[in-house]
This record gives sequence, C-alpha cells and structure tokens, in this order.
Amino acid sequence: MLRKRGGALAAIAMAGVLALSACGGGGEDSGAGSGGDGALKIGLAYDIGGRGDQSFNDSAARGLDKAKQEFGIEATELEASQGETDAQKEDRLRQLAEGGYNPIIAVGFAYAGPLGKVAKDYPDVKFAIIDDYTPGTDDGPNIANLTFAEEQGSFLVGVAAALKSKTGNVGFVGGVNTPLIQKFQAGYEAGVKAVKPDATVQVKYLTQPPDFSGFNDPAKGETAANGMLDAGADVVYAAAGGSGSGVFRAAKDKGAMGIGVDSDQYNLPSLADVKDVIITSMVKSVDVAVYDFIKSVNDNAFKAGNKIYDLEVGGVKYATSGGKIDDIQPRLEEYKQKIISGEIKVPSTT
Amino acid sequence: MSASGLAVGVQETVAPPRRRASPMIYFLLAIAALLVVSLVRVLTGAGNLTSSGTVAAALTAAVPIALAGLAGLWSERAGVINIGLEGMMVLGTFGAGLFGWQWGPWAGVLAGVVLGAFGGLIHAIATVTFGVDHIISGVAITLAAPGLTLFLAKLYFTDAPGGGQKQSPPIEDVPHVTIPGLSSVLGDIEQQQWFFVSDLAGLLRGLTTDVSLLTLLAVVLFFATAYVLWRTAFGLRLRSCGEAPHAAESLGVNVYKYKYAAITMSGALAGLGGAILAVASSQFRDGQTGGRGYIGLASMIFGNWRPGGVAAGAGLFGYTDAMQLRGEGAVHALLLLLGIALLVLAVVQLRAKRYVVAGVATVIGVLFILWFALTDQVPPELVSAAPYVVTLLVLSLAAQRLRVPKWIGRTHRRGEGG
Amino acid sequence: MGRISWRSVGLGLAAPVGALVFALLVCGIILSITGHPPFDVAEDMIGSLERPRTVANSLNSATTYYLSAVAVAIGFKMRLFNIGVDGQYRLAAMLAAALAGASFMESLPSVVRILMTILAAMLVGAVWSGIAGFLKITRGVSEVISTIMLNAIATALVAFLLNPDRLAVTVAGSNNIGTAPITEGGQVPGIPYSESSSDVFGLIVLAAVVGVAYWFMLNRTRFGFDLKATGQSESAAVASGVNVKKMVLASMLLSGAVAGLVGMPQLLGASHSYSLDFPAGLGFTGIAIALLGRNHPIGMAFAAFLWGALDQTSNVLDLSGVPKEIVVIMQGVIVLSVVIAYELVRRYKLRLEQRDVGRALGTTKTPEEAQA
Amino acid sequence: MNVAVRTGTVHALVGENGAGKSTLMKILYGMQRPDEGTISIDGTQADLSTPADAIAVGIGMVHQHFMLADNLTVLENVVLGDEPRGGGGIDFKAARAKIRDISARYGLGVEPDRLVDELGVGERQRVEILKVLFRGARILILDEPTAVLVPQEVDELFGNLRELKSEGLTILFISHKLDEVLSVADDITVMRRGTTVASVSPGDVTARQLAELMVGSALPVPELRESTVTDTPVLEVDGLTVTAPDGRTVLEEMSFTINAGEVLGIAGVEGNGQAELVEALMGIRPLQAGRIALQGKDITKLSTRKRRDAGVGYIPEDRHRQGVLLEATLWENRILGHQTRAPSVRGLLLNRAGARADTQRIVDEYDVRTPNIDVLAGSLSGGNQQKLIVGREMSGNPVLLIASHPTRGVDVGAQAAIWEQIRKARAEHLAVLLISADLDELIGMSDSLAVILRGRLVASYDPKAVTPEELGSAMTGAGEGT
Repeated sequence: MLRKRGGALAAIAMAGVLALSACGGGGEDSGAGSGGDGALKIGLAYDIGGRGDQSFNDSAARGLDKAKQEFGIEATELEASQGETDAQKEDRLRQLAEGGYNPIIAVGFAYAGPLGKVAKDYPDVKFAIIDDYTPGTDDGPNIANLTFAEEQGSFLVGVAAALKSKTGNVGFVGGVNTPLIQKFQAGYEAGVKAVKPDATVQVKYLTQPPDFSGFNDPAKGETAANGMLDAGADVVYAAAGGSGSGVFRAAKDKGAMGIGVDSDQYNLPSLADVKDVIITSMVKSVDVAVYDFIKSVNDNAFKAGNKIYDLEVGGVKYATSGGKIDDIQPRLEEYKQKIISGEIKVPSTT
Repeated sequence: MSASGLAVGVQETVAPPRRRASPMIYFLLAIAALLVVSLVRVLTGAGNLTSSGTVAAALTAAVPIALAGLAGLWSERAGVINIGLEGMMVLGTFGAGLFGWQWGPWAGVLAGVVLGAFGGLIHAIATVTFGVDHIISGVAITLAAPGLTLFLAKLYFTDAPGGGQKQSPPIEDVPHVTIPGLSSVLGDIEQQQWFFVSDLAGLLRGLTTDVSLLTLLAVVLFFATAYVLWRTAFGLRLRSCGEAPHAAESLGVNVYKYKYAAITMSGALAGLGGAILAVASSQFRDGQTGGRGYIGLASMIFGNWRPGGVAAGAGLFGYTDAMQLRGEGAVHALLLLLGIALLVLAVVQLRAKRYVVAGVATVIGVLFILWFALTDQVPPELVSAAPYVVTLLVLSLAAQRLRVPKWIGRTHRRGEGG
Repeated sequence: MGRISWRSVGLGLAAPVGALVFALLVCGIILSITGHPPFDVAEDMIGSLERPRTVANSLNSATTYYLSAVAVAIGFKMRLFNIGVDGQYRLAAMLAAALAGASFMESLPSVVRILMTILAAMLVGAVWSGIAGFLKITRGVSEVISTIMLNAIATALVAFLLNPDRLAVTVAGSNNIGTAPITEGGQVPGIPYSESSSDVFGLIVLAAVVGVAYWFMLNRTRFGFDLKATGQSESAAVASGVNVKKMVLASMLLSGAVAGLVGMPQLLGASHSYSLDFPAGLGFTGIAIALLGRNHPIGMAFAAFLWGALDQTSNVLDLSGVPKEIVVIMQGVIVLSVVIAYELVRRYKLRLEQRDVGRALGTTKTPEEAQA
Repeated sequence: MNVAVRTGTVHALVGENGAGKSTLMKILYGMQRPDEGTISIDGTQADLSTPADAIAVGIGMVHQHFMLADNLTVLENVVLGDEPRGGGGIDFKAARAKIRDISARYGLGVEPDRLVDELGVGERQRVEILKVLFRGARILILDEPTAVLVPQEVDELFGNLRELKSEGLTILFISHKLDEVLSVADDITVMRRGTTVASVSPGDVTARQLAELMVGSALPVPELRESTVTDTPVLEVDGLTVTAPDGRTVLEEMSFTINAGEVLGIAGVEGNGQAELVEALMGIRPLQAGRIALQGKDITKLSTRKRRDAGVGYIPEDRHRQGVLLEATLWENRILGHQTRAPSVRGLLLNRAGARADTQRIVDEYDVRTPNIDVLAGSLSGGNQQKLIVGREMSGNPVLLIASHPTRGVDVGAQAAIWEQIRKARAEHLAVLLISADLDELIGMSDSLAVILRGRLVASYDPKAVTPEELGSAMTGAGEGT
C-alpha cells in the first residue's frame, strides 16, 4: 500500500525532473554586467516586509523612487519571504546580478553574509547594504555599507521625551528584541538620563526573535504601552515598526505622548487618526542613503566601505512636524551639536 | 494515519465526571483565587496583578483567542478537528482590512466573518464530502490563507492611502462603552490599595470600563453558543454528529448538513476573531494573528470542549499575556503566585491521595517561591514565555478529565453506520 | 496479477498527477484573474531551474524539509501530532551551535567535533520533545497543546541564551547576534554541484541516512512494527503486548531527536552560527511535507524536493512582477488536492479490490463487512 | 428477493451471517438504496432514500449495534431528530414527560436524565426501543435484538413485543436464534445469499428444518468428545480484585483454576466483569489485589507481552478493537501479539520470510479464505478474520487460551472450524478459558462452567447436567448454583 503511494508520488517530482532534464545546463555567470546604454539598472532586495512596510524598507523605496525620477533609471525590487535561508537571499542577489542589474542594494543586515559571497563573484557590480558593516563578511571593494547612528537620533528623542514628560517617567516599546532595536533603546535611555538623571525609563520588547510578529502586532503594542502609561509614564517611544500604531492609540486614549520611529510618522496617512499624540519621530533616512548611493554610482563616484549616516550628515534626525516640540527645539539643537562635536558620546549598547 | 490522536489510556485512571458543581462553588473558588492574588499583590507590591488596566488588557487579549477556541469548539463538537483556525483567522483579519477601511468597522467585521466562513466551508468540503484527514485539510488551509491574503493585499492595499503591500489602510474602531459613574467610583476604591477590596474593584472596573462593543459581541456569542449547542434541537443534532454520527443518521439527521453548518460556523467565528483583532489594531497587517489560532485551539482543549472552559482558558492566557506585556514586575510577582497556587494544589492532591502529583507540585511550587525570593526580576527574555509556561503548568497539574467528542477526527460516510 | 499491478500503477499516478493539474489550474485561474499570464509565470519558474544554483538550493531546502518531515512523520505513525518540531530544532540548533563554536572544541578532530555537534542537537531535540511525551503519559496532556506551548517557551529560551552575557557573541558594527562561529574543523564541507555557486549540503547524506533508517525502522524492526500497530489500533496493540506509554515516550524522543537534526545541514553547511537570521518555521513546513508525502520515506523525499523547488523558483517571480505568494497558495492547494485525489482513488480502488476479492472467492461480500 | 409482512404481526427474518438480512433492513430503513425493486407500505409505494423518509412513513429500527451516543443523556438520545420544540429551544419538560409516559406504559423502566455511558446492555436496548416508540413508529424493525440478552431478558423483550403487536404495531424481527424465532414469530422468511429461499409459518417447521433451510446443509453442534482434563493446573487465579477507574469494584475476590486439557466456560450477562476478567488476566488492566499463576509461576506482575511469551493465547471479544489491524496485511497481522517470538522476528528485527511462511500455514490449516496473504485484513470477511486470529493465537504452542466469544459473528462453517481447533488443542493439553454469550456453545464446549454475576463467580455447574434456562437464571441472580 505504502509502496504504491510512494511510487505514485513520483509523478509529482516527475514534472520537476522533466523540467530539469529538458532545460538543464544553463551557464551560471552569463549576462553579467551593466545595462549597456549607460542608464543604470538598479536591483533592490528588501528584507522581510518589503515595500509598504511603513518602516525602513519603505524608506529605502522612497529613496529609490526619488532616484528613479531624477535619473530616469530602471529598477527592479525583490523581497524576502518569512523564514528563508541565506541561500535564498544569495540567490536573490545573484538573480539581480545575472540580470545585469548594477548597482544592487540589499536592505537589511540579514543580507550581510550572502552579499559578501555574491559581491566576490561580480566584481564589476556595485553593491550597497543597509544597516550592516561586518568586517570580514561584507567589506569587499565593491560594497558600500550604509549604516545609521540610530542611537544618536534616539538620544535626541530621548531628550525630547525627558523634556516633555511631566512625571519623569517615560517608556520604550521595542518591537523585537534584536541588537538593532537595542541600539535605539540605548540611545534613548542615554538621552532621557542626560536631561533628567533620575527619570524612569520603562522598557518592553513585544516579542523575541525568531518571532518577529512584534513588528506587526498593534494589539500587543497597545497593551504594553498601556501598562507603561498606567505605571506613570507619559511619553512612550515606539521602536516597534507596525506595532507602533497600537502604542500611539494607547497614548491617545490616555492623553499621553508618543514618539515615532524610522520615518516622520506624524505625516503617515496610516497614522492620521493618532497623529496628534506623535510629538516627534526618530527619522532614519534610509531614503537619503539609498538615493546618495545611487547618485554616487550614477556620477561614477562610488566609494566602498562603511558610510555612517549620523546626525552630522543628517542620516538620523528628529522630526518636527506638528509643532509639538517647537518649544524645546533649541535644547534639542544644543544636544545635537554636542553629539556632533563629540562632546557627548552616545552609547550604542545598553 | 488518522487525526483522532492517541489516547494512551491516561484518562482511564481518573475519576469520571462528577455531577457538575453548582455555580456557588465556582463563585467561592473565584473569591478564594482573588484572595490569594490579592495577598500576593500586597506582598509584592505588583499592582499590575489586579489593576483594572491589566484586566481590561487581558479581556482584549483574550477575545480573539477565545473566539478561536469557540470556533474550535463548534467544529470539534460536530466531530471535525479544526487545526486550520489560524488560517481562518488570517482570512478574517484580511476581510476586516479590506472592507473595514472602505465601509467602516462593522462592514469589516462582517467581511471577516464571511471570509472566515469561506475558509470553514473549504475545510468542510475537504473533510466531510471528500473524507480527507482533518489535520491535512487544516494544515493546508493554514498554509494557503496567509499566501492568499498577502497576494490579495499586494493587489488591493499597495496603492491605497495609508496602506501598503502588507497592511491595510486604517480601520476605524467600533464604539466602546463604559458604565457611567461606576467606573470612577471603582477607580477611587482601586486607588486605595486596600487588601482584596481594591483588587475586586480593579477587576470589576477593568470589566466595565471602555469595553469594545466587539468584546461584548464575543461575550454574547459565548452564551449564545452554550444555548444553541445545549438547549436547542439544532445543537443537539450537531453534537450528536460528533458523538455518534451513525446514530444521528439513523434518526434521520442529515449528518453532512450539520457538519457543514458546524464547520462553516467555526470558520465564521475564527474569522470574527481575526476581524476583531484587526479592528482593535486599527488595520490588517500580515502576520498579525501571531499563532493566536493555535492558542485558541489549546484553550479549547484546556476548556474541555465547553464554552465556559474555553473562556477560562483564553482568559488565563490573555491575563498572563497582558500582565507580561504591561510590565515585568508583575511577572516576578507571578512567580510567587504560581508557587502558592502549586502549594494549594499540592494540599488538594494530597487529600485526594495522589501523592506523586502532590509531591511534584510541592517541589515545583517551592522552586518558584525560591526563584521569587532570590531574584529581583525575571530575565526580560523569559518573561514572554509566561503565558505558555502557566498554561502548561495548569494543564499538567490540574486533574485531567477530558471528555473528547467520541467521533472526533474520524470520517463518517453516509450510509456506513452500524 | 499483472493486470492488477498495471491498474494500481495507473491509479497511483492518477492521484498526484490529477492533483497537480488541479493545483496548477487553481493557481492559473488566480493568476489570470489578477492579470498575470499563467503560462509566462510557469515558464519563468521552470526556466529558473535551468540554473544549477536553483537546483542546488532546492536540494538544500529539501534536505532540511525532509528531516523535519521525518520528525513529524514518526509522530504521525503513532497518531501523535508533534507540532513542536519547530521549537525542538531551533533550541537544538542553538545549543549545538554554541557547543560547536566553543573554543575547547577546536582541539578535537573534525569528525569528532561534527559528531558531537550532531549528537548534542539530537539530544536537545529529544529532551524538548520528551517533555511533551512525559506530560502525555503521566498527566494525559495533549501533545498538541504541550508542543505549541513548548515552541513558544523555546523561543524565549533561545532569546535568553542568545545574549552576549550567555552563549552569544557580537561582532562590532553588525546588527546580528549569534553564537560563536564554527571554525572550519567543525563545518561539514559541501558537495559541489554542476556550475552552481552554492554547494549542496554535505549533510544531504545525513538526510538520506535518516530516510533509510526511518524506512528500516518502520518496516524491518520490531520497534517499528509496534509503532505502526499502535498507530493503527491502540487497543489491538495493547492486546498484543505493546506498552503504549513506553511507545509514546520512545516515539516522541525519536521524533525530537530527528527534529534536532533539522537545523544541522544549514548550521554546519552554511550558517556556521546560530544567529537571528537562522531559518525559523521549518517545523511547520515539515508537517505539510509529511502529510503530502504520506509519511512514506520516498514520498516525503519527493514532496520535500517539490516544496524546495517551488520555494526556490518563486524568487524569480518578483523579477517579473508577480507576487510570489502565488507559490504559497499553490503549496496549500497542492496539499489539499493531492490528499483529496488520493482519497478518491482509494475509494475507487477499494471498490475494485472488493469486487476482485469477491470474484476470486466466488462470493459477494456485503458492504458493511468490507468496510468493517 | 421478496417479502410481504402483514400488519399487526411479528414477522421473523432468519438467515446466516452475510445472508443479506442487515442489508435488507438498511434498505427498508433508508440507509441504503436498493439497486432495483420497490417497497410498498399499506399498498402505497414508498421511496425510502433516507432514514428520515422511513421514520416519516412510520418505520422504526432497533439496530444490532446500538445507535446511541454515550456522552449524551437518555433524553438527548431519544429526542434526537424529533425534538419537541418550545420557547426557542428543546422543550425538555415535555420530552421528559413523554419519555416517562412511554416508559411506564410498556414497562421499559428508562430514566431520561442518565448518561447512556452509565447504562447496561439491556437498558440500552430499551432506550433504543423507546426511541422508536417516541417517534410513533408503526413498523418496528429489530435487528438481532436478543444477541446480547440472557434468556430472562429475552422473555421480557418478547413480552414487550407481544404487547406492541396487540396495539397494532408491526414487528420485523431479525435473528438466527431459531427457537426464539419459533416462539415469537407469526410468519418466518428465510434468507440465503441475498435471496428469499422460503416463507414458512412457525407451526409448520421445526428448528432443525429451519436451520437447514437457512444454511442449506446440516448444522454443526458444539460438543466435546471424551474428557481430556488432567490434574496439572495451568492457570491459577486467587483472590483477583479489580476496581474500575471510578473506584467501583468490578471484580471481587475471584478464584479459580484451569487444568491442562480443561475448558472452563464462564457464563454471565455481558457487563458483569467478563471483559475486566479477561483484561486482568492478559495484564491489560491493573489488579487491585490477587495473584495469577501460570503453570505454577507467578505472573501477576508481568506485562502483557511477558504473559504472551509465557504461553497465553488470546482471542479477544471484539476482533476489530483488539484482534486485528484492519489496515495491515495478513502476514503483518500474524506478527501481532508475537512481536517477540519466532518465526515472526529474529532478534530485534522482523523476520518477514518467517512470518509470511507461517501465515501461509495458518491460511491453509485454518481454511482462511483469501486470495493471498498480502491483502489487508480489513478486506476479509469477519469469519475469515476470526479464523486467522484463532490460527495465530494457537501458533507457538500456547499453554493457555483465553477465548472471548470466539464464534461471535461468524458463519456456521467458520464456527465449526473454530470449535474443531479448540477441541484439537484441548486434546493436546491446552487449558482454555471460554467466555461466550451463546449458552449452547458454553454448555457444549466446556468441561466445567462457572457463572459470573456482578464481578463475582457465584455458581458452578457441570455442563453435562445443566440447561440453558438454569444457567440463565443463575446469570441474573435468580437461580441457585451447586
């Protein structure tokens, strides 16, 4: 009985095998190189979430869109799927490289390993990776590492939180407990303490990796924020991707304040109904980085290696939309200058 | 292979169900439990154990899970295992996103229900008409649903204002109700931090303040389910399909029809759970359900296939989850609470002459109390495991008197009875 | 006899082929409705198999999927539903990675290191599933619930351990965090495949060995007989002298041990460290593949490859602007339609067989006797 | 096939297992569609495609295997499908009253609020009859209603039937117990291989003639020839006490001995502890107290497997539950229960060749009708499955055979074969514990007889000197044993 079933299942694989033998044996490295007529052909590989995640993938997309418009270039965007392996990421990058895309941008640190391998095989193609600089795995001569000083921006919104808080008690809701988000937390805590050394910072991560649903679960965000607000906080920083909307909703219900992340969340259409509680956002200008990178390639000014987008170059900043922090802006600027000048060193780990 | 699961004969070693305890006993038990919680609250100062905020959050967290559990109950009472709950919930969140954004939350809820029911219908076609193993069908649905919704989301939401490839534009919330006057009075009492009284006030306040109409709908559905399944002809026939379909058929009951009805209803309820989740979160997001369907399934087994039990299971989970999300301090206090609860259980088991269980409960209980006494906090990474650990502990140490519907997971073919 | 076997071959093929055609049809319709020409999509996907790399990656995915499916199937054969393969392999991979990356391992011969790593993974997987097995036989806790809970608890435990203060190391500048990388002596070299840039996992051999062992265990050993007997009829197994509780524990341990292997090909063949981007969710894929392959060692191998190939070829779809979720839909539809097709063919075959048996014995059997 | 049934009579339908009686009944009850032919009731042709149709025209059926949901109450089982409505739900009050009323009128003694799970066999049957009456059926079909009853209960049932008949109800009675048929039926139709072979009236035939009409040949008789009882004890049971999970004592202080070459028959109404006794002896059910010795060796603490290895063969009461794996081949079923013994296994591995060869031997010796040994056990008829089980349990030279209803539900041919095998093994000094509901079989096949009542052995008889009636009254606690 079982034998028959197994044999029968062969048919399924048959289709695949037939396809293999019929079409097998194409060259691996054919078609590399650039588009030919001079115009750039950009390949962009997103991390999980992709275009439309209202977060850093989206930000990257904005940069791409801007570059597209400006330079009249062609672009293809690919996206990672949940739970995939490095091999799949590598394959994605290779497909782009094979397809003649140059430059290729990988969004997210998860591409670090795969990118290192692919870049070696395509020395003529220019690569960029967002959010990662790991010497040894992705530091080839044709790789630009675009990283951000999230802790610096977070420091400033921490300052804003401390200044705005009446209770001396503020909250931090992290989406998923990863080193990247811990950077946000470290900067934020430092910023708060810089203003009010005895202030309380409540910290909560919604989920633990590999459960990344913490970036997508507004209900959890709302519960966590409510807990903080009930415990006396009156400003909550939502470094939690899509779960942030729940944080803002809680703040709105309780008459508290929220701080957004990644983009200027005050202006996001999806958060229109809670925008009046968003006093500021820690803007991480992935779009600027992507645009700059494309421009550098377009201008034949590509530079490999780590490019840190920090406060100084406007890679991270605090948003002022809504005018909720106009009163404290001078103080913020003051801190900003101190960071830029190196007077204040912002820690990147907690 | 079949889905009906292995019994291992464990349930044979426990007492048969006694006469159902009177409501009074449950009431007294609840009071006793609250007393213990209150005591722990006073000892640890972890106000979050009984604050109205925790209770309200627990209620909100419990509703989608409870509805998933209720969905499982409908299906399994008719003899069909529904492991596709997660997938049907996903369909529900998507339906709410698609319609809620354009035509308001109630339209969204309705769409979620309809889409969930559609998922249930597919499960019914596969398991009832084609006699497919229930687990396979459920897994297939759980597999395909996120794919389908994501596919459609890219189509419909990408260019919508405020939407994205993986999320819908914002949905308005439904109205919330508060019992006027009561809330502030209870709030005052809660502020006093009196032993027991404040805790009770917190509990009541959490249940009466700013409650979403959808939460009320869920509560109504629990009572309605209990009524329909246990007091009406429809319910009797439906349950008979899960107990002895051949007997039902021999009395002219159209087993297929009732199974179809039950599974479709199951899908509808799971869809509703998803829709409520989406509306409460103000939007559909890919991956939003985060395993709540499975937790719902667990709460159904936990609740012994009865609505009250499902509610209790979902409530326990929602409570622990809300507590861990609201602050780590409460989880530390939870260690003490668990320790005490285990010691109480040990005494109960000792009186029932179940020495092994009593011993194990004592040991674990003492370990929890030691953990509480020797540390200041539970490592934050471990805190998120609290609801799961608590559920597992309760299941392992509480007496298991599971009464699975007899014909669960088995295929019934028309005319093959007897 | 010859006639019958031809017929059964035909019928056996009818089910999967019919189901595949049906699944293709459903996906074709969805694609057409949404404005993507289905034939172009199919061409793209099949075309991507021209690249040896896609084949190599498909094989690699299939390797992990297969191990996961076998772990699930061991439970299924006993009617135990081990949803916990996911948590078991993640915890196992994490702890095994920590062991393999530990500095004291450096001095050991390569073979010993690899063996120790693999054994450690099996042990951890077995312990984690063993908890569910133990709770089932002592307290009657449904393994469905306990393994769901244990998955979540494993997640928390891994997060707790994956901390620089405990088992993890961080690299400056990287946003990743993981166990110390396994040095070359602890890695399993890949098998070069055609002109592919990525090698086939060396541990594909391990998957094959596990498959053969699974087959041998089921069909050639007393233990396997007891396992199958218990799955088919617990009461008959008990009457025949099988100690069901022991079997439950044994099969849960075995299932967990195999689950522990799931992460090994990826860990020792590619990642060399358990970090944030280590693939998750393979346990759930394993359930689908075990079901699709009907718990049969060969069937699951085909199913795993089909699954891997669908996953890998889907990458190409984004290039042509087709949402690659179509592949996920297809996978779901395939599982369901394959099973429905099998059921229909089974019923048809049963009718034929009854007629044959009846004819062979010169008597007609009443349907209820045949059913019973 | 043709049958005509007169209104207000008891019409018996007799035939061997597999003669098509049950199929006919299912067709009459709308559970199966006939390929051809028509059914008329009171002259009007009825189209019965579902049980609901049958119920609508006044046909009610009491199935051989009770169609009851254990987890539901009696009331729920009775009203299912025909619920009295009221106040938006089931009118439980009205239903309860009606059930009490019917129960009182026909002396059924059914309590509506009990769980069916808690009821005994006789009570369950009365619930089944009540179910039918509740629906106001005018035509009752009873499928082998006496199979699980003791003579006294049978008499009660027949009393009920006569009462029903006197109220104008028509009863179609299916049985293969011919003396019962002769005592209760007004008309008899005999079926064989799916056709009617005769329609007779009870006054015109003897049981013997009827039987030969049924089988088409002479009947086998259960009997032992000369005594082979030795004085070597094989099974010694001493003070055996078993409690059910709910704390109820199901076996109390049971002691007996079976010697080599002896068949000990246990008579009793089902549910009096037979199943528990068998399971306790097999090591499936834990003992509260007592000692079991096999050939002088204490096996009380041994596992089922060790007991089997020590030479205990087991023919279970319900072969589908405990005897065979329906989805496994015949040769795999040969291994079942012999997983530790040659020729099925070699060390820790299966010996497929050995198992197959031995299966072929059993198939030949025990006349198991099958095309080959690779077919699934489920595709064999019940009788052939049973022969396979008997053959399997007799292999490996057991010293003790526990045979629970060894010939239940098998045709006469298989019955005779199984009896013959037991006789043969007994002559080779096998000790047999025989449990059966068929008193003729018990009396004919036992060297000594014991009666079990409420978990105790209450009487013992010499089978040569006892009548079924005497046994029956002892089984219900009414008679006195010696």
